[in-house]
Amino acid sequence: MDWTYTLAIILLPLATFLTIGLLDKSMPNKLAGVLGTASIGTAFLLSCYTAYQYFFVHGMVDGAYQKIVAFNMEWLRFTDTLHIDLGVILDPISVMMLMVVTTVSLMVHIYSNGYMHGERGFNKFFSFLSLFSFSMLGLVVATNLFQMYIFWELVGVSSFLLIGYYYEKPSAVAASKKAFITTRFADLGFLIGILLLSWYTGTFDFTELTQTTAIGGLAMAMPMGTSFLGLSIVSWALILIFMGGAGKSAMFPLHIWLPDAMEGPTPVSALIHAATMVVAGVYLVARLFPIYAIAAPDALTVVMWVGAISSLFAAIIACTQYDIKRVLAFSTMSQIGYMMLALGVSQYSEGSNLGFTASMFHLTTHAMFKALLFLGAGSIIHAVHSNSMLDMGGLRKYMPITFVTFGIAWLAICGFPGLSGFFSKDEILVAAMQHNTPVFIIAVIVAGLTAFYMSRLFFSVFFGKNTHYHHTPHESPKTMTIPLMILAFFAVFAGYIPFNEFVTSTGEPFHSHFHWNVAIPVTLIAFIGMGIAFVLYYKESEIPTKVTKALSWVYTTIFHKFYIDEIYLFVTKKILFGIVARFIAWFDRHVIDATMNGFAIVTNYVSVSIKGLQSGQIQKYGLIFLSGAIFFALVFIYLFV
Amino acid sequence: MDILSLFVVVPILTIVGILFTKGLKGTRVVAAVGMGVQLLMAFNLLFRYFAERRAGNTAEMVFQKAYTWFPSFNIQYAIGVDGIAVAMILLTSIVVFAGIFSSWKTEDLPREFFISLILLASGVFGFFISIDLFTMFLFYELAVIPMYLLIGLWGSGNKEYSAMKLTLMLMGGSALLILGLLGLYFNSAPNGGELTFNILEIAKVSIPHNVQMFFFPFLFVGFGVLGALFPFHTWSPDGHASAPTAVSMLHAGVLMKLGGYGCFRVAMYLLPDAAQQMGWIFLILTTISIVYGAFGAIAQKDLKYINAYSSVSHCGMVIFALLMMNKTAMDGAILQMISHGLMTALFFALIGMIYGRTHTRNIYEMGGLMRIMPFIAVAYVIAGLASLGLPGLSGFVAEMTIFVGSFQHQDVFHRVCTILACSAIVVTAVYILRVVGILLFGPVRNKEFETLPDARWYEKISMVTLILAIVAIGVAPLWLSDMIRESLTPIVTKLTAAAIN
Amino acid sequence: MNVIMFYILAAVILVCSVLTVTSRKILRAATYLMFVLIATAGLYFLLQVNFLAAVQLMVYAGGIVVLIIFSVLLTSHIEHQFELAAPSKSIPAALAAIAGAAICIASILQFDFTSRLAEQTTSPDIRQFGHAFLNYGDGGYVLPFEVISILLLAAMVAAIMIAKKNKQ
Amino acid sequence: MIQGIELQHILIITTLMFFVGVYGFLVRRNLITILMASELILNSVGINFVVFNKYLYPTAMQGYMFTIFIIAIAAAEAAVAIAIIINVYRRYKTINVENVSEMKY
Repeated sequence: MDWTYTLAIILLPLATFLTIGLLDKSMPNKLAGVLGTASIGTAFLLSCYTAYQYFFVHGMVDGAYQKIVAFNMEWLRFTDTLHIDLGVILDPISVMMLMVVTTVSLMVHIYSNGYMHGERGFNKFFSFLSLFSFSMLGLVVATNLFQMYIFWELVGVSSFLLIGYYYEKPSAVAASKKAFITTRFADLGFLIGILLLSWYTGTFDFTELTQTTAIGGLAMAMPMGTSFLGLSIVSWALILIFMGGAGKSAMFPLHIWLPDAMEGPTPVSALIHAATMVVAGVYLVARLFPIYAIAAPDALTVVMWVGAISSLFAAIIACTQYDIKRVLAFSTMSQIGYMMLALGVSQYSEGSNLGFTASMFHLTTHAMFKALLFLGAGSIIHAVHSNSMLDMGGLRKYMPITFVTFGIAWLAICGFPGLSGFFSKDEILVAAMQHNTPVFIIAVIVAGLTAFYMSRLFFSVFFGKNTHYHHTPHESPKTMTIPLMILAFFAVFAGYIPFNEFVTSTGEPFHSHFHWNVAIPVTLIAFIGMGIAFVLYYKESEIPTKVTKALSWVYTTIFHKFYIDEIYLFVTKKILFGIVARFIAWFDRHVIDATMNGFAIVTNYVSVSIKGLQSGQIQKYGLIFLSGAIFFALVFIYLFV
Repeated sequence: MDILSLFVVVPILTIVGILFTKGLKGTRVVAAVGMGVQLLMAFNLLFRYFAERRAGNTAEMVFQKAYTWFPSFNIQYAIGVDGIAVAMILLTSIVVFAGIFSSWKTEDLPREFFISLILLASGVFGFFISIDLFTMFLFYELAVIPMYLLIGLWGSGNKEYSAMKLTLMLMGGSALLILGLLGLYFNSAPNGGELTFNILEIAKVSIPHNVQMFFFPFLFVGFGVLGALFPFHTWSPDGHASAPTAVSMLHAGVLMKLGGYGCFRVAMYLLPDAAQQMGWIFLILTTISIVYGAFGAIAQKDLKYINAYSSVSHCGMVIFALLMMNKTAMDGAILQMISHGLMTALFFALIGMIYGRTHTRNIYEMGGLMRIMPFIAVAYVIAGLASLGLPGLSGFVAEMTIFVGSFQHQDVFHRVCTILACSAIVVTAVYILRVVGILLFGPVRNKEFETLPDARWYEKISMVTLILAIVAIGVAPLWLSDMIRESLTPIVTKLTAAAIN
Repeated sequence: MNVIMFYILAAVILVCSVLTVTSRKILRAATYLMFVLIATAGLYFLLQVNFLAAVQLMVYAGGIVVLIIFSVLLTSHIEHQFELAAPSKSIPAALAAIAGAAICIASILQFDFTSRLAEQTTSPDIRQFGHAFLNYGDGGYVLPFEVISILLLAAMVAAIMIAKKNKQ
Repeated sequence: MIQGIELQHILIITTLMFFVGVYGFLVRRNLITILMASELILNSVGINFVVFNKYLYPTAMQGYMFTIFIIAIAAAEAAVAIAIIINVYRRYKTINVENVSEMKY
């Protein structure tokens, strides 16, 4: 079977990027929008076709979905064994990601036609969106670690460009810078991890790296020897690689860029900072999952705890924020923490790999409902011209479609029975319960908190006080509401996709059944959270203010995101860039350069001081000559004769 | 006339042509035509080289020619190129071509300016084609000396001081160099026979160990000064800051590469034992260079200073990778030379254009240039992204090759150095984004700048040439990388043999 | 007689030399110089080298001194008195000169000349000089003679060239 | 040979004359007087040549010839020197060596 056509999925957005980017102003806005949408639409259709072909036509070989290398090309050779290839790999998770990315991207493209209408940089926006789609798709289909790193950087830079889209706004510039530098720092870990892993295994190739033997070990010899702090080399390598993933996925403590990244246009937040790029970290761990699970359980434990802490941490902060997009951003972080946690509690062996599937499942459903939430939020912001929840209230009357679709997404993320979030969250909780009790408890708490803060958001925006608006808000145009409706459809029904049939760590499907013993109590907890929020925010009331007053310092700490940003700022701005960089700049000018100048000065000084001898006065020369002659005469006559 | 000598002859013919022109208009056209021909010749050389290799010519250097011009010391005009030299010639001709277009509006003494510029270029070309150490040195000096005039006469700011400092420091390097070269010459025939300056001949003999240990520092530091090796880099910020645009481009883009090229072609290739034994000292210095240059760039306000420190960091990377002494790392080093040459030339061209419009180089006095001059701003962003190693642009290819190559060194010391060097990519991102954020983005800080024009056609030629080259290497690096890799074989073989001893 | 004559001449030479370099009036210095040169010619007569003595009188005492006096008249005021040399200059110079003289004289006195003295003496007459000047064989000086001639010619031309007023 | 006068005596006289000349050369500030001092030096050397020739190698001619050449060269030198001095005087209106220092450094 020839799979080379999959290349078109990736190259179409690239071609669009180049076309729109190079023509830029000479292209009418409308054409750019249509071109961008059409190309990603084609990519979407091709992805559907690929998924159909992969899962249903090609099907399983030896009882498992195999990895198919659809295309591979040597791009750069390092040594005889190490070379960067560019290619397309097809396996359950990459096909799944292709679907997720193209779906959300298509929706965002359609939506942006309406949302960005009349912006000066409309064409630029679409070219960047295409660039992002290209990079993300390239990342998803990477056949090797280095290709992933390449596209990893490219998504980073497209994210940078899109966050900084309103480049005349200083806060947007600062946010884009912060996002790029933070993820860049994380990528340093990724890079070193790749270097370590590739040095010991001699390959970057995923297929070779994750090849397993019949008895459940890895085909490749991994450096299991203890190296540093009691962990094996491979554990360190994978922890470092995970650092890259944690940076992109905004895991604690590298999460600081995500809330600020909301400075970008809302469709961007939906596409990049909710549905696709931020889950790249999860995808990365999933990609290397066999190595994590078999060779480096320590690293997997790190993944689990980082995921658990991040999800709790973000959920707590989300309860206090007022910026609608920031609440969603923290919610994203919390949900990605969930996915990481799910990966962390999974294992490679049969029967205990529910977490992996759950994670991928949640990734998909989350992409749908979170993109929907963001696009809905965009619709609201478009109508209200403000990000702050304090400026909103009672919007249900003005924007019915947004209200309904947003409501569906809200219920989905809260885990309302029957909607997509309910199923995927349930699987994660089951996996956690089977594996690790403390993590399970955290997950349950997070589920409750999620229900609370999402309900808080929902109620205070659509119900609550009747705010007086300058311009009466009105429903958004069709280009914006249609994607909302499509995504709402997915948010409802994505949960019914039988993931355990398709996406598993080994590629072999397994049976799973619904765990009512987990689902019922957790749903109840979620309802409690929603109930509290209902009481507090459905009608305008004094209780929230009283609560915040009662918990004043705790509240302030949480509101300031536990002061993590301030600590980072202190370390980087004050110490590294302020003191260290300045010191080096000073040192260079005043010590090293001064030394070099010092040579010149000493030379000059010596020459000035002996210049007097060369006075140009013949008599002085004569005297010196005579003295010299007498001196030598004395020496020769009386010392040597 | 053989294909290589043309690279020296054409610039000289161009100079002669310029002598017959009058005024800026004629001069720049002649210069552009001459350097355009040079660029075409460089491509021709590239294809001829590939054809030669494909035809099965496995000689270390191809297109060799030798004419003795000073028989009593056996000094020859010996020329020949391998893949590395071809790549460097290509780089040089691209940068010179772009440089001519960025100095399209040199109003005062245009004839003298272009003559000096092309003289400098011919020195560089001559350096890359020579395989006779003395001739090489001659061309090297030919490249260094016009620099003094160019900075001293057409520079800006504290130009006399900078020109003097730059020339004196480089001359200091040359002094060490000539000592080292003579040391090589007088030991080029330890078993009797005729002494020679020919690199290929010297490479065949094994120079006594103590001699190697004695002369290696001279040669390495001598070339290292030009390659901005810490702590001999301080000429670079001042020199670049005062130099006119095209000179900064050529200097950072090409001339600094002479240092790195000499380091491995002469110092390490001919004195491999010493390179293996003393490499660690310089490795420490270059690691410092990399991190130090990057941090130094963060605290600067002047665009040219930022770029000069960034050059220190990037050129440090070149020598760093050379000292890893394996094929991959050295391959990366040469890729880095080319990549840095292109992007730093682009940077300096852009800085020149911005300065020509705003008359300031202080980033805090500008802002929001993206809206005023989008073409220049976009080019600046591209240059910045290339500098911080974005995939798809040349910087990534070079840096990754260096890191992977350096990591092949099993030794813990080398690994730690590699990881430290890797960390520079973060700091690089910081200073690049800082400049981009302050300079290009944000609101327009100075209202007078609102009406400034965007790039003119000649500036666009200059930018587009460089950007195309950067993207070409970034997207399709394999041909270049393989060409270099194959040419590195004799050098790496010698170094490896020395390591075993 | 010779002895008395010699000591008179020696006294004139020494005294006049010292006066030449210390006199504060330039014309007097020139005059003292002339006396020294004439006394030197006398010394040559005593040594019975008559030709040389004649040359000394004609060229030195007659030519050079006149030249010097001319230039003095052209460039200086005759009545002008030099100020005394600064001690910072004269004392080191005097010390150096005295030291040099002391070393030389000490060496001269130490050296044993007596064993090397020639037994008989002859005095060259003008014929011998003539032969020597124009002889190109062994012991002939025709080449130096010509060289000196050219030198003199060149010096004359140079002197004229240098002293000529620039056309302005 | 002068009867009754030893070689050394004459040499001492000329040595003294020589160093008196040197002293003058070092101390005098007027260019012409410096020239005179150098004439003294030349003269003393000339005497030495004659005396050595006469006392030690009476049959030879070298010493005499040398003296003649010295006299000739002294004449040439004086001519050129005075030409220079006159020129210097024209230009600077002085012939004091310490004031004529344009060629310094």
